[in-house]
Amino acid sequence: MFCRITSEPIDPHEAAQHVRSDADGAVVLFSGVVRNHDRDRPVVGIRYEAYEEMATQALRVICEEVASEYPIGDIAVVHRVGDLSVGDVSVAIAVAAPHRDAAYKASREVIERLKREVPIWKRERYVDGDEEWLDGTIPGVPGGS
Amino acid sequence: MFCRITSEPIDPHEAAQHVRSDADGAVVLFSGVVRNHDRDRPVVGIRYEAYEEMATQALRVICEEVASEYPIGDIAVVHRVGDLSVGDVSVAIAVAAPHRDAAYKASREVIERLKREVPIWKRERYVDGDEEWLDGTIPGVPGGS
Amino acid sequence: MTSLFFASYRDLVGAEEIVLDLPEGSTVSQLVEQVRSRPGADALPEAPAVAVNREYASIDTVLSDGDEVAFIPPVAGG
Amino acid sequence: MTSLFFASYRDLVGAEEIVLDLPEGSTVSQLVEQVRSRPGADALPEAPAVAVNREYASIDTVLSDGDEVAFIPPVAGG
Repeated sequence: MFCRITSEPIDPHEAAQHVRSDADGAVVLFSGVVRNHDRDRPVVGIRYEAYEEMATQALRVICEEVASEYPIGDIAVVHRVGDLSVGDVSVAIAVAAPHRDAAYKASREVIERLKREVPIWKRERYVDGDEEWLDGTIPGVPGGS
Repeated sequence: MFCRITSEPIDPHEAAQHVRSDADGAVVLFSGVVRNHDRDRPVVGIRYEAYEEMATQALRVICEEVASEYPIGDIAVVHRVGDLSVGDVSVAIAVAAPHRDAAYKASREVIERLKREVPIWKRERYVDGDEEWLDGTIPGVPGGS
Repeated sequence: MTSLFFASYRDLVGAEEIVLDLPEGSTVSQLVEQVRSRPGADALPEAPAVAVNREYASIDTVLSDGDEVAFIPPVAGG
Repeated sequence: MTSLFFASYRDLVGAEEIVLDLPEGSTVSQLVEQVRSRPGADALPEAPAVAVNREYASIDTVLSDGDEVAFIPPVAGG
């Protein structure tokens, strides 16, 4: 298991290397990439910010729980922070498993939970010079409504 | 769209490069890898064989149909033929899309259809020296039962 | 017309390719029958999946001179 | 105890970190009230998501000396 928040450029294929094993017949690699538009508004980049110590810990919990839920070999997740440009990879998730069904499902579960639970935020920069923090998801809190 | 049957080793990351575009925020890369066991029997390798001209054409049809079914940017599929060892990549499927949901679903659809429709066969080689053609799926044929 | 055999079917038939001359108007089904009459080849299914000119085709398809008929064992890519 | 502010909440509060001394037995809710009484910070929600010592915690959590209380805006990773 490999879970990191990093300010360095992400090479998704390194994440895939982390999970490779001769027992696994399927590897699903998801890359999130900064795209040049958001709901039709032209985007030049995104600044990602994280509560790093907590985010790393939250990623680890997600990976452990997903690994216990699906018959998979290993998971690696790397999320970038700092100023990213269009085309830069913001997150890479690699899952290896003996069979593809578990690899796809576990991969999807990790990215969905990451987006709902991990303390990371993004501020989009637009072509017109404007910037704004994007609306996110209120994380589930014990005892919360 | 990039669809190939190849006898050369596959680099999955090349497939991912084929589909990259600034408009796409999600890339899902599936790799099928020769694993060291099949239903508990130790495997040393797999020989893949294809009806190459037809397989290439069938892959292209699948990619076109999946691309018209889901809002995605691009798809690349490469399937290997010849003698593969444990750890070698047999197939790589890359899908880029503006949003992740379509990328995951299209990726899954391509691999499922590939396994049901494309004229490719595999012969497993076992540690004990035995070999056998693996049971496959009878492809759907027009007017067939 | 040319018949092609792959994987386990090639092993059964003992050939990758057989060229047969069938009368005008013959169907895939009749071609299969001819092929199955060869030694060893009777282990082929009576109605295997076939592709005519690289597209899956029904066993009732009428064949023309020069058609390429592939006998397709259950597929197992991926 | 130390309060941490990220992203849009940091912009509202105008600080990354505020150290406050609250009476023994105070809750997260009381800490939030204190913070919201600062100029500008009243734009924070009355019951924001918080993490105490890096785990999500309820607004009723009783705080101890040295706790790290992070105010967590709606998350948007990926």
